[in-house]
Amino acid sequence: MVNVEEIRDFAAGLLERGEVKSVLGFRHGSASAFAEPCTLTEADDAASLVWDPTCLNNLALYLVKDRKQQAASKTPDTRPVGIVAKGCDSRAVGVLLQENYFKREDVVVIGISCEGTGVVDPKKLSNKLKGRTASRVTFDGADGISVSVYGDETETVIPAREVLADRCLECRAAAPALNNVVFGDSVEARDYNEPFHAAKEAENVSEDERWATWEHHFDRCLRCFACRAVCPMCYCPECVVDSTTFVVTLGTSAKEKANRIRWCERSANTSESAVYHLTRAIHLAGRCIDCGECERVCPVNIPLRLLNTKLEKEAFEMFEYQAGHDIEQASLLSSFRDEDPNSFIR
Amino acid sequence: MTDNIYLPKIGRIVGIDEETQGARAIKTFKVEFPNSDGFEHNCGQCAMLSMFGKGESMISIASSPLVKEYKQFSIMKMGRVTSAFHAARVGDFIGIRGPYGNQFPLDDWKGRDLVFIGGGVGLAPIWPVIQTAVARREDFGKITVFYGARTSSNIMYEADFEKLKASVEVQLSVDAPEEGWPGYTGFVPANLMDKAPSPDNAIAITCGPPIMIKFVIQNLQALGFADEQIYTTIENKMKCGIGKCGRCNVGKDYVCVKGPVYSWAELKSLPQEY
Amino acid sequence: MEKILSQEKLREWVDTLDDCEVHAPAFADSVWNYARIEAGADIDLSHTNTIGSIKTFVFPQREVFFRFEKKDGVPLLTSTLPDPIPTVVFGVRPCDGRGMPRNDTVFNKEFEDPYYWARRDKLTLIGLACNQPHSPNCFCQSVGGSPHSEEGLDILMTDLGDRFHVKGITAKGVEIMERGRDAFDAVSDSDQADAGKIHETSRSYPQRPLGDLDAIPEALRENFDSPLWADMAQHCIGCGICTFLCPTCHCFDINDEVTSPTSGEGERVRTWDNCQFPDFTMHTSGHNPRGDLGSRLRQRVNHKFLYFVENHNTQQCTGCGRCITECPVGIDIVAVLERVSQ
Amino acid sequence: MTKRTGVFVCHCGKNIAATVDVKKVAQELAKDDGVVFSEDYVYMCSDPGQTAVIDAIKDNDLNGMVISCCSPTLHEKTFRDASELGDLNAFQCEIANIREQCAWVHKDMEVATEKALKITRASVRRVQHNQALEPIGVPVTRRALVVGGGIAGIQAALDLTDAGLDVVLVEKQATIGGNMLKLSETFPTLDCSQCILSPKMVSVSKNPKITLMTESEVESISGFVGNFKVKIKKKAAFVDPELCKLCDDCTPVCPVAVPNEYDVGLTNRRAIHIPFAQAIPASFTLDEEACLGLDPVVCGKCEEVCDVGAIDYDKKPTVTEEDVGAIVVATGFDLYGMEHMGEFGGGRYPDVLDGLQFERLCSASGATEGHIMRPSDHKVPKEIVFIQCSGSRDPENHCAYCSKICCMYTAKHATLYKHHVPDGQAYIFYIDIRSGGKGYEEFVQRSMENDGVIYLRGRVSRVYEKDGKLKVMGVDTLAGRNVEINADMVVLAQAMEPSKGTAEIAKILKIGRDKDGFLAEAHPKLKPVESVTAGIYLAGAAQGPKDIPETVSQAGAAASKVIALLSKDQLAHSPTVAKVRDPWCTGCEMCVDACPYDAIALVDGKASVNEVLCEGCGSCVGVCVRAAIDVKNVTQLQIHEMISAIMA
Repeated sequence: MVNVEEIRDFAAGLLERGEVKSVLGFRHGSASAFAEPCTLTEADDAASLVWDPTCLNNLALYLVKDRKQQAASKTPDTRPVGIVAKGCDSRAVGVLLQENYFKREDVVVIGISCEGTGVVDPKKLSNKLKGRTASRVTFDGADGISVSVYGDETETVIPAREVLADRCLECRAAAPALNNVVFGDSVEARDYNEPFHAAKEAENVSEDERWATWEHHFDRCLRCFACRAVCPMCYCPECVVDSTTFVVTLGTSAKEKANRIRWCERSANTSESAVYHLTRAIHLAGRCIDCGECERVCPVNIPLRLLNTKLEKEAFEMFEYQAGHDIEQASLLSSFRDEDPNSFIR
Repeated sequence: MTDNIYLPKIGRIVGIDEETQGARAIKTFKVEFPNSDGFEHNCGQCAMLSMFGKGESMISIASSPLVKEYKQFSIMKMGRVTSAFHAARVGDFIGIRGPYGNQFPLDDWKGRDLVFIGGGVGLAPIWPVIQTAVARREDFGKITVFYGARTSSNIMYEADFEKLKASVEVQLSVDAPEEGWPGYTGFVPANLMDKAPSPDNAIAITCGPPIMIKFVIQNLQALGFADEQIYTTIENKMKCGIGKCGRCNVGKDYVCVKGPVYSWAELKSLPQEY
Repeated sequence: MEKILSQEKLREWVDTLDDCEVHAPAFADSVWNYARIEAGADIDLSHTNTIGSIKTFVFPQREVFFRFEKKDGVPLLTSTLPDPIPTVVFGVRPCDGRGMPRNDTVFNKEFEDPYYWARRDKLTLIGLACNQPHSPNCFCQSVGGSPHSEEGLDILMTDLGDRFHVKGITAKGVEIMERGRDAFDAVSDSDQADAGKIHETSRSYPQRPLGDLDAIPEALRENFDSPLWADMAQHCIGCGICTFLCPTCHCFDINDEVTSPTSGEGERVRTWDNCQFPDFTMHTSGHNPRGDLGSRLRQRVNHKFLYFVENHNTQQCTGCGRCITECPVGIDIVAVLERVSQ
Repeated sequence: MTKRTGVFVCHCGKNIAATVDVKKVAQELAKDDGVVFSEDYVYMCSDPGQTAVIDAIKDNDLNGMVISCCSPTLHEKTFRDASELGDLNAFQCEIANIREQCAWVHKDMEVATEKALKITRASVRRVQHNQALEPIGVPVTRRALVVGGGIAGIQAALDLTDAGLDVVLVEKQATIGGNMLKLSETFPTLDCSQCILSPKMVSVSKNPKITLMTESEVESISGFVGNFKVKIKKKAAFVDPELCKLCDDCTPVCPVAVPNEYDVGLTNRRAIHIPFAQAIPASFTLDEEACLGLDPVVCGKCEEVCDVGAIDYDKKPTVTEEDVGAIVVATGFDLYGMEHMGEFGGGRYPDVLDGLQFERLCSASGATEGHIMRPSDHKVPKEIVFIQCSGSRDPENHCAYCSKICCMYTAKHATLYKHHVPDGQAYIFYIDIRSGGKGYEEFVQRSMENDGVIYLRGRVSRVYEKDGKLKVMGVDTLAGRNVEINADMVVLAQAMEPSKGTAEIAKILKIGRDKDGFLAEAHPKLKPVESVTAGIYLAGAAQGPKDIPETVSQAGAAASKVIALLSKDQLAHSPTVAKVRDPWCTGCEMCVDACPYDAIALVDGKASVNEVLCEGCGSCVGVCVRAAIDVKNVTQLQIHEMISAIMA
């Protein structure tokens, strides 16, 4: 079992010794039972760190944010950053390292093994509680999640498999392979779903039905861009499909601005949103590490993870490629093998 | 039914003057309303100009309200819409909504001295005030126009300046030494200090690059101008022009409606978020 | 006008609105949202709050202002002002109802927005009082509302278990009730008492306090330049959830969308925009008055609790709590106001 | 700048005009924004057509033009040259292909016209965003590298020196000569292979302009067309060829015997050996792998007996770097492994041979001195079965392609067999006979008529040994019956496949291979000897199955391409190269990994393109998720414009 005190001590130690400028972790949120991200800079604050099944966020996002801030700063603070990372989160760090976003020594990975469980899916939990809100969610043994309900403080223990996020049910690396330290046991056998279970299920539907489903989802998209904003891999300074982010520097000419391509319009209609989501999915092929954040944050519950895991599955089945597993490996998109069947450079 | 405030009127470009060259060139466009559905405007007001297919941009109206036949706009090539304007030819059609925003309280300034301080394309928003003041020359005391450009070839409205000299004091400057340049060499705020206009019963109106405005205001204060005697216009990104789209606010004010003209006294009371 | 409507007669009333578009909450994709009710379909009013607010009925995410094309070289503009059939929305929670007059203010002001009003004039809002808060993030009472506020609604329904207490508030609301008069029963004293009791109970649930509402503007003014903002926005990801779901956020963008690049035909389109997006205030030059997440969080909070108060003497927030519940990283406008007020 | 675009629509006689309403295309485009001139003409590429283009550029002050005609591979250069003559930058001219991509593939005129319009319109939109570009000048090294010392490499090297160029000829084996050296006679003339090859090999050895490096391999390459730097690794030269007197005192004392590759394993040789009597270079060589350890304590016998002291066990491999301007790759072929042909007893029965082994049996220099006998018992085979297409034309189990030469060499084998064993009977199982070539068909006919070779059209299902015979179970599809032959010997016409080293060299040189592993030509028709990398050319069977005359022709062609390339002082490199948009680049290095030409490197954390190395292939554009890299004149903006023009 993960002892949260050990995490706190470790984080406090890092900060005390000045080995990191900050530690990214989870603390109790003010709004509900769900934990929220925090950035600790003082050893004394480490006591606020928590570890429970509501530690959903992939904090690697904040490594990206820090890197962007330091790049923009006149006096960058380049000391390493500590990050509390689940198995999936550590793979995100791995991809960022593969893509040279920072160096290994810039980050101290405080790995946490999800052991036999994982984190809850707020939507599944909400369905379970018939729309009511949970006020407390904790681990209960190896395969249980204990939940208290808002307005009715009795505790219920729910089998983990019923409320765990799909990605956790399909997880193959519950313990972070990339780490400076790991808390919790590395549990090999996890008797939940096979990898890519949800994606395979979705494939079993006829093409027409699949199209109808996605048309329905793209039509509902609000284009709030939370899926992109929360994704640690979506660190591009300018998103190719969207006009809400773009790079204008003093050197950007009027011509460049005038010629800026609008691959998709601002209108949140089916076709424009399809372009947005499909382009994003393609750009994440071989990069997505299935932290499921895009799907989790979607306010209208578009099952975005399916798009990404589908491509992750293809990458795995066709090229045995797993993003973020080997930081020395060339990215999927940029590597080719001599025995690849199609002529590559013609 | 109410007027559709988002539906532009159709304007026609009847004249294009190339004011300055370069990457951020400035052109002045004279625009007529072929459907005789034009509008009246006041000094300092803006209009939302459209290039259909490219979008809209808020541009200050650079002609005097006394000129009824056309409206004049001086546009720097900056982005998508302005580039489209720069590619336009005489006879092309554009869209216009407006006029928007408040105005310079010219009527309140009767009998006072006027000091205009402009730099670069920042001359355009105060140009209608200068033109109107000159047209009503007897209403005002001494009128001085300070204007600075990077080089003499970057001076806007060059021909008009010649006419202006007949009735007002014109102080032109260029940033760097140039052979044969008869005027001041150096930055506008320095020229202002050099000539030191009197603050007594005077109003100073300035517009230009933000850094220039900052030093002009410092220097005006040093010359003894009170905050209420200093006027400027500000800009922010605008989409609707009518105080709804939510982006151009400085504090509680939407610049498109409450601005763009502010006295320094008013502007100081707003958050520094522009 | 006050009436009683038994649960089973709800359908009968709805059926009298066959010349209207009827919308009501529906649970789909694990979330409550408004959906068009086809004739004869049942309405489920057991909802918590919907994920999207009723602003979409008057301020859709995409609105075409006009189409443009070239005719003999001259631009020809065709306005696309909507002319909708009357629309009735059931199950509007009072917080959302209170959002509507605030939006009315914005789209009125100096310039009347014809697109907004074309829809607004045809819209009837039937509220449903909250018998209890739906989430720990409800704070309608802290911003001057209540679980049974009538503000902005045309009709307020109160769920009495087996029946609804239905109150016509505006003439428009009364007219809608009149159309279904056969479905309604008269209100008895005990019905009144039951409704009163439910309203009282619903008010008694604890809600997150905002302290002295009147003191907040001053606190915000004082803290304009505070480093708190950057700190509070430290984990903000700059997405659009808080504003897109908000019943009172109304910022928008206007763009030309070319449908035929060769002929230059296209549409001028209004879409929702969002003060949390980086380009929202960015000048063409690249200068951005609100270039960082801290200043953008400050803008959102100030707009609701300072500027709107200064301009219109009321908050532009109705305490629905969506922005708190749905924020992916736990940014909590109540906690923000608490910290600023300290 | 105001766009002044010209459009020229070509009829191509009736090639385009029969399917596309060319007049309408020209008229419609005249209405498009920025198009100031739009006309059609019957043959745009003809002299009057080009003159019209040049005049139109000048008369209308065009700053961009689109020729709507055939494929750019055909006439892009023609019209870009015309463009220059009209004082319009060549890169402001684009081709819209309305012939191959439209007229030829459609029938319905209305539809085809609409499509031609869209294709042309897309090009117009593209060209309106084209930049004027100038070719990049690159200095050249007037020296060539030939990889592979078979007949292809030998021919290319000799042709190159004839033009006065210096050549480095690299051969993996101890001698040059390649597979041709193993052949007995050659079809259809039956002249002796060695007799025609040996003089060429000697020419190579005597040619002062050729630096011959045997037992050597290309280790790495850098640089670019005109300026390659090639590292060549040469195995340790344990026997000094300068000192070796070819006395053959060493081999008798060598205790190690290994199969002789020159005899395709039919004989053995020693660890120290001369590959072949007429080997070039003429020297003994020591097989490092077979030798007992290069350690005098263990063996050292050959060194002891070598009077001239030519043997030195302490020699180390050497790596030299050569500067060359162009490369010819001629790495040849191997036969598809016999071990794959289990059903024919390949690799199992000693008397089931492959074609090259049979060549050695027929060859006077072979193990049997030209007498055909069974390897197992040295008996003369009286019934012999040849199986064609063994491992070829069998996409399910083996190679999908036709190996092209087997029909001919099998006919030759059967003929030679009959010449050696007049009372024997030869059978040939075939699918069909492909004997295209001068005198080829006649040769096959002769084998049937004069030599009584029995051709059986059909497949062999199985070959197995029974009672000292090889039982061949086949089918004669013409007679419609099963055939059983009790053969003494079976010869499999094995498929040709690229030689073992081809994959490696392709990887090192970054030239592509096709699906079968053969080296990929840049264009199957128009650039058959060019590889996809500028400055690297292909010759011989490494590019695809071919016989000796074809190989020699291709080698000559490759040599003449090199000669043409290196005849200039400076090379013009296409300026349509990749360009990084700095603010967007995050330095993820994906483009660096993806670039097949090593043209991109990170400089200060941002990708930076070496324009001389860049071939403008766009691989980097494809992998850059940040859209931070573009190929000039094929920018994202232009692609977007083209798509929107087509979708409109």
